Amino acid sequence: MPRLGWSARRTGLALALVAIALSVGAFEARSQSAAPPAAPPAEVPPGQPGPAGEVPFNHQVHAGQYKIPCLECHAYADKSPSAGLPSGRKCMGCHKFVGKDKPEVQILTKRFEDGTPLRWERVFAVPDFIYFSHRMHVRAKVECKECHGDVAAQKTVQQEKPFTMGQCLTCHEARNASRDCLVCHK
Amino acid sequence: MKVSRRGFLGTAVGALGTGVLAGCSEKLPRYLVPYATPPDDAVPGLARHYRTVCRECPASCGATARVRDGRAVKLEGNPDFPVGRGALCPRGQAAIEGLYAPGRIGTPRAGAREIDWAAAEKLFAAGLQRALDDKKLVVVVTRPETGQLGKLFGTWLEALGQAPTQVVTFDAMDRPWLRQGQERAFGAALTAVPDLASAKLILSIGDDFVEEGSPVERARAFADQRAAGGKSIYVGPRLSLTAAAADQWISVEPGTESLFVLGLLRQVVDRAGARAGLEAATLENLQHRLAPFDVAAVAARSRVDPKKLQDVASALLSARPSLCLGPGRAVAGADAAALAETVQVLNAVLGNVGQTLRFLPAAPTAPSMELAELTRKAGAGDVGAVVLHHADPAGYGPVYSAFAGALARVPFVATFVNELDDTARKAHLVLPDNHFLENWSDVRPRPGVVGIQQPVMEPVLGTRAAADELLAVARILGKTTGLPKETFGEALRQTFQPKEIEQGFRLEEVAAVVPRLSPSALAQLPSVVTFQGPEQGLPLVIVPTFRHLDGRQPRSALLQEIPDPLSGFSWTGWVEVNSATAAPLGLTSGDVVALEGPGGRCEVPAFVTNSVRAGMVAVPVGDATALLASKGFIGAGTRVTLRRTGARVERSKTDVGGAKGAEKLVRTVEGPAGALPPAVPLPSMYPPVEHPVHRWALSIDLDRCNGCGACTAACYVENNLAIVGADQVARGRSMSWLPVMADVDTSHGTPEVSYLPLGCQHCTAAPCESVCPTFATYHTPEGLNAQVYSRCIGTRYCENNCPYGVRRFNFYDWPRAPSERLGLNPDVTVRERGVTEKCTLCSQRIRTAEEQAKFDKRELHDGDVVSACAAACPTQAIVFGDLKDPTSAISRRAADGRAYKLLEELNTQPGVFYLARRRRGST
Amino acid sequence: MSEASLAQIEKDTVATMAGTTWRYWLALGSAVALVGLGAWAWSVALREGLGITGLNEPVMWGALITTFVFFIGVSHSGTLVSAILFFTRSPLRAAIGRSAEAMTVFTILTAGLYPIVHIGRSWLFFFVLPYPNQRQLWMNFRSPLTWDVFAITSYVTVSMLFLYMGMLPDLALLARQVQGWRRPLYRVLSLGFSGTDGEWRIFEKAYPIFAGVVIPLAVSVHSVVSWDFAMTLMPGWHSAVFAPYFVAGAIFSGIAVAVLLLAGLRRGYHLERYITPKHFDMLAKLLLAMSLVMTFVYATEFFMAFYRGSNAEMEVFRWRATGTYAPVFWGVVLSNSVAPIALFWSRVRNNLPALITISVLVTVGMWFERFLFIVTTIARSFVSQNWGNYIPTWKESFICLGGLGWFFMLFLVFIKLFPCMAISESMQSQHAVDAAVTPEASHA
Amino acid sequence: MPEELVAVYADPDEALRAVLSLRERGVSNAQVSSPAAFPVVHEVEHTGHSRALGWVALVGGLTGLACAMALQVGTSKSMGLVVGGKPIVAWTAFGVVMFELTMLFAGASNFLALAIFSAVSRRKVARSIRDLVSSERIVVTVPLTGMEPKLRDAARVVLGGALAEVAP
Repeated sequence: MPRLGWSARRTGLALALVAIALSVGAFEARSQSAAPPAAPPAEVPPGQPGPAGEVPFNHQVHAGQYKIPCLECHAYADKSPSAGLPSGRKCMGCHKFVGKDKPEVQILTKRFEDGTPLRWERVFAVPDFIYFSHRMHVRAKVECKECHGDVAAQKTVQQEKPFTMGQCLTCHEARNASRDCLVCHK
Repeated sequence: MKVSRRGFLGTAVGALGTGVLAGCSEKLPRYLVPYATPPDDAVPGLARHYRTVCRECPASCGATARVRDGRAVKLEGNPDFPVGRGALCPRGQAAIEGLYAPGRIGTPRAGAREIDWAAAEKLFAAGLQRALDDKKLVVVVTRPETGQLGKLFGTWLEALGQAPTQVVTFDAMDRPWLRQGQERAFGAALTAVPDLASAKLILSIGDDFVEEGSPVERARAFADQRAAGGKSIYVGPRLSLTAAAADQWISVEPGTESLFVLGLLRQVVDRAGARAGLEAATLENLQHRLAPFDVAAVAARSRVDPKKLQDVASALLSARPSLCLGPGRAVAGADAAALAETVQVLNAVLGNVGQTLRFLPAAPTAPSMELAELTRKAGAGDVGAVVLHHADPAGYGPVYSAFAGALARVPFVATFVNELDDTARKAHLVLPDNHFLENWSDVRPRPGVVGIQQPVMEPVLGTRAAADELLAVARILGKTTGLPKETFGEALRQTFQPKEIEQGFRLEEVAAVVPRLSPSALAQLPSVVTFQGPEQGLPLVIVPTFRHLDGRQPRSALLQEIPDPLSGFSWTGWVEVNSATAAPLGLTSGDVVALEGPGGRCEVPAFVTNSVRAGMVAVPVGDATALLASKGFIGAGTRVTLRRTGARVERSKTDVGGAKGAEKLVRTVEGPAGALPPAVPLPSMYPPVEHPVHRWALSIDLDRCNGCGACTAACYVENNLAIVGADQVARGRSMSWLPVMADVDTSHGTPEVSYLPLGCQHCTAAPCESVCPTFATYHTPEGLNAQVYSRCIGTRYCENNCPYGVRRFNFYDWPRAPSERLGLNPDVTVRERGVTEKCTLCSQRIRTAEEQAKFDKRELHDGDVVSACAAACPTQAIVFGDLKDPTSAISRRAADGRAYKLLEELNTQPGVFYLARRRRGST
Repeated sequence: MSEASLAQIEKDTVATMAGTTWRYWLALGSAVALVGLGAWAWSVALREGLGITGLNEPVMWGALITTFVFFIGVSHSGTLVSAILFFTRSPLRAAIGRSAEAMTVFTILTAGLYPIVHIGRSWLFFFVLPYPNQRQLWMNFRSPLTWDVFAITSYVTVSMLFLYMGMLPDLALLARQVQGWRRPLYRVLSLGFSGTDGEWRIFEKAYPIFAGVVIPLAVSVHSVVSWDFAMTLMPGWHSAVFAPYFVAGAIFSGIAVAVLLLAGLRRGYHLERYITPKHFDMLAKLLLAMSLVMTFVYATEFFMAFYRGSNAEMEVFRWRATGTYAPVFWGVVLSNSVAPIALFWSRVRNNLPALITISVLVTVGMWFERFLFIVTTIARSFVSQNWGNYIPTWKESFICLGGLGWFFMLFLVFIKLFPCMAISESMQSQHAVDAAVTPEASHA
Repeated sequence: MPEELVAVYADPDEALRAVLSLRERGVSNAQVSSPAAFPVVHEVEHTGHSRALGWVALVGGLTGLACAMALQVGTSKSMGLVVGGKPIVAWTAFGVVMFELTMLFAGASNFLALAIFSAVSRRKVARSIRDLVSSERIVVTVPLTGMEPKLRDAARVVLGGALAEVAP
């Protein structure tokens, strides 16, 4: 028999079944966390300000103050399903000249010279069983902020809208995009 | 192109990063890791394809690797490459699994101790130095390396001051007798290139060309030959895949095949020798040699029905050009070469030479050493160091025990491997080589064809290329004359045009030769009794299998998991015993028997069947317990005794369609032009379902399917199917989405075996859909029967209501090693426990193709989407496409007179349809 | 029974609720123990997965679903019998109606657990309930399982109300008789019912209406459960006879269990005076009748298979009678069709031990009968290459036993809290009997 | 506190006789509280909503039917998935749930009606008197307020020995 992991959450839920039956509505919310793939990383509950990773990157400055377009750094958003994060080289493109005195930038520079990539905290996540293609949404003229919120106004990015099926559906309906399950469910 | 561009991250953060980019594990990782310096043309989230060569067996089919975010996730054929022509056999499909196998080693080992590469190189150098100081020989033992690596071994030895001839090529599956036979018949070293497709009649003397040799290529050609109306006869003791695909199976007594062939030749010479255009001397010589083999004599000695012999002869004479192949392993006796010669003479007399049997001058092979010689020298203590390269003689049991013994007397043995094998366990130094998907090399499957094997990704583990290690150690020893300065890969790359690397091969012009039959042919006739050994006991025949080849290590867990369609066994080998032979022993299928013979002893479950001739037993080479015996006996006929041990091995599925009261899934038509009665549309209460744009569908030609299981393996890899292990498979919990079912029809005397891949039928009126309470399964506008895993609560109602029984349930969270996770296909999620799953017609491929087409603002063309099974199928039995597109290949098939749907009377209106198998009856 | 004064009736009934013997605690204890065993087994299933069961491809439904169908079946006779007796104005109803209804309620409450236990992701069972959600996705009303959800919830609600309604007068009565914590409980539960003539008029009008609702509902529920199978196209399931066949089977098993419960109560609480041989005789006759119906159904099934001439279906039935499960099949025939024939003789009917033996046989027999038709069909459906086999594992059977414990636990608690006989109804019928023997009492 | 006569009988038949003779003497407004539905309860003249019960159940049932139809059609259309090649709105399949909910609502409404109507009807009798009722105490009450003296006396005579004093 295969090795099997104990999942406290599930067992808890199971034992609570009777109680659950009484308050289905309340339980419905839990369903998100009941299916493991759906769970966003425990460290970053949606709505909480995302921690800043290794370098406290400030979107307010970059996207807000300097008006750098999203696609400048998230360069693949219009040509690939995944938007991508800026490579060390991309950052250095500017920071070779800009803000060399700042400690964060010095960390960045150091890491780039070592050739070891930076680590970024995940803020936005769709479950593993969901297929989301950035390029098709960019192509359909969906503004980044429609899902990611007004990042330019946030010092550290945080998830404003929950990434729930409801969110996707309402938008798909409004734009009269396909609501066939297999469009998103893989 | 630089290798590094395929690198995606330093291996340090590799594991972490890949987890992220793939997002394929159930838990989403906390951190995102971008490139430090991005490769110039890699776009995360989009697949790239690299042409290379499959090295799972010496056939060396062309391959295309799909790479997602720096990791190879799927291996498919290279349609432009002459060998394989776009398809891959199960072994090729499973290569990816080998790449990420938990059994792979990443660090060098001295004995049992793990050491780093620097230490390993020092040790290697020291070992060689000692050999050189002692004036002892240094010998390289390698698997067949037909390319520049093979040459490098020679140059390397030369640089060390050794003779370049000290290279032993070790290939347990080699069939030297075929070459020798040709040489005897035509008096010249030649490479035969049989053209099965254009032969009107193929006579195989126990040659399982569908399983062995160049399986994909031959299987495809054979299927085309059948489709063109060609006939085929198989002479051999066992109903192999090849025999099953043939029109007629003639089973003669083991050891008397040679008689049969000689008798046949005599017939042919008598009736058409004069018109064969042979020199008088040659013809006379033949007549003289064949004098004793008139029908009566042969019939008397081999107990073959003389009528049958004459029929085959007439068939050969009437159907020109024909093609005679063999002898195969199953009938290769002590002097197989003589038999091979006879077969070639038969070809010559029939005028097949130059027609269906083209010859090329044999590939110029560097002079090398025979294993026997090495054994002798090593035994004598003349050998100071042996370097093995993916060669595992010790793993091949008794036949090579002498060599294993001699090897023990060699002071220094180093070996390059991917996973530990029996020889490596005894070696002083084990050096983990890159997987072939991480390595540069080139192969020459046959003269004029050069396959370029390029790395498609950075090594998963800390392995290094064997060639580069040889160079490195040569540098340490300061003996680099004639060796490339840069890495072997660099040197190799420079010898090819970028375009050639892009397409994955280079073709060279080689003039074919039309040899004349040598006047002294048949100087030595094949002896008749081929089975030596004690008289008591049953003749044992060792047959190769498509899955495990010669059972070489490492054996793929995936291929062991997939049950054999006919016997139903998985995760174990078995011995095939005819029911007549089994009855007195009281054997039933599943009883474990002990096989004892001069070659050794092993315990395997019995498979009681009439697909093997009475009075003998057959062991398909391959897996686990059967291995010891089978490998030991390879090529050498012998006798064994059977004894019941009392133990049993259970099989989950046992019926092969013969059962009374079972619905017949496989339908047949008579003759090449036969057609089925047209199906009458059944009435329905409901209006027909509309498919506005596409109606994706699958068609499977049962006349082409030979049951190899490539589709099953491809499905496992493409769709992240779980490998559940022997115990769970026996409980009937295999997760295969596309198992291949066997169907044995005994109503015409000799058993006629058909194979039927049975996956989800994607019904328009699917019984499974309407019973699901949560809409977890439904019918998409494009005709798929979709399964939405996140909505499934696991009532399993759908599985109960599926008349085809194709839905699978996740009884557990099936365990996966971390390295295996890296190999998961990121486009397909991993199903959690308690969820039902089944064939999706590769909806992820459809989605990707549709998105790309939309992105490129163009229509979707036929062929833009190909399901994994269709892409894999060596015989092109499976075709995927859109029924709404009248020009598509599948629409053409739908119009075929042989098209039918399973259990049509239930009116489920499947989207998958089959083409009936053609019966040609006996010749 | 005629010697019981009205006061006597009341006293005896209250006695069943008052004194708690060690026997009671023993029974309750063992019931709870069984529940514990089941709960443990289920927790393992939840942690590891349904791999701990014997289920496999092709047999995806097994002991758990069998138990579900079985308990649903048992539930039926309770309310049904009680309602029917009510309309036939049978004097027998007063004594056995209450416990029969209670049996119904608790067996459904037990049965209802099994689908949840059985599904692969129990923690998501609420996907089959109709509740507004952001997914815009509800449940599939074409699925018999969805019908089940509605049928069973309706049935359990209505049965509970039926039980409660019949109990109102008693609760009112008790609220005035007992002391301590029970008094406020009964007072609240009695909804202020106090037996004024006006209330009686309304009560006697409402009760028949309710009974009229219960009967078709009861019949429908088991029909729906049968459609879980009949609505598929599996050989041996896809058959029009299933609905009546299930209803008959349900009543059959229900009566058997009722006999056992009543015998238990009678023994445990010395209710010999109220639960009389006449009751058992009546139930025995019913049991016999149902047994004959079942026998006929079995025969019909085989005949239809043969008559329809479908390969697959004939194979299923051939295999059911001769294959792996042949012993089970013939055992079932013995217990469900042969054994009850003995009830043709009144001596057997009036011999309680004999009747109990037969009832036990029938109860067990009916479980295995469900098991048979579920497993043999899916193990032997169209594609012979998929034919398989199924044997429940220990853990699996523990979960089934857990259900039994769960039922008895609820029932035992019930008879401790509420009268297991209809007091006021008994008084009424008692009085009617007295009136009959002394005609001058009630003059024109 | 209206003046009234309260008589308590141990035996339903005595109560019955009393009520009957009261009626003979023209006293028609007697009320009975009894632990069980003995014949006596049917002998006192009665005004109540009992007739409405049937209608309530019917209306309840129809409501259930309507809800079922609305629920099924509405939800099935919300996503509109094709399953088993059947139409999105499949009445044949919806029939079952329609039936179940009809029955459920009919039963439930019937029960509610029972509770409410009885509550209304029992107001006429004082709780203190209702509390007397038990298996051996069947209470017959005759409200005297606004009753002409002749009948009062008659009532007193009939209830005679059974009269009980009830503390106001």
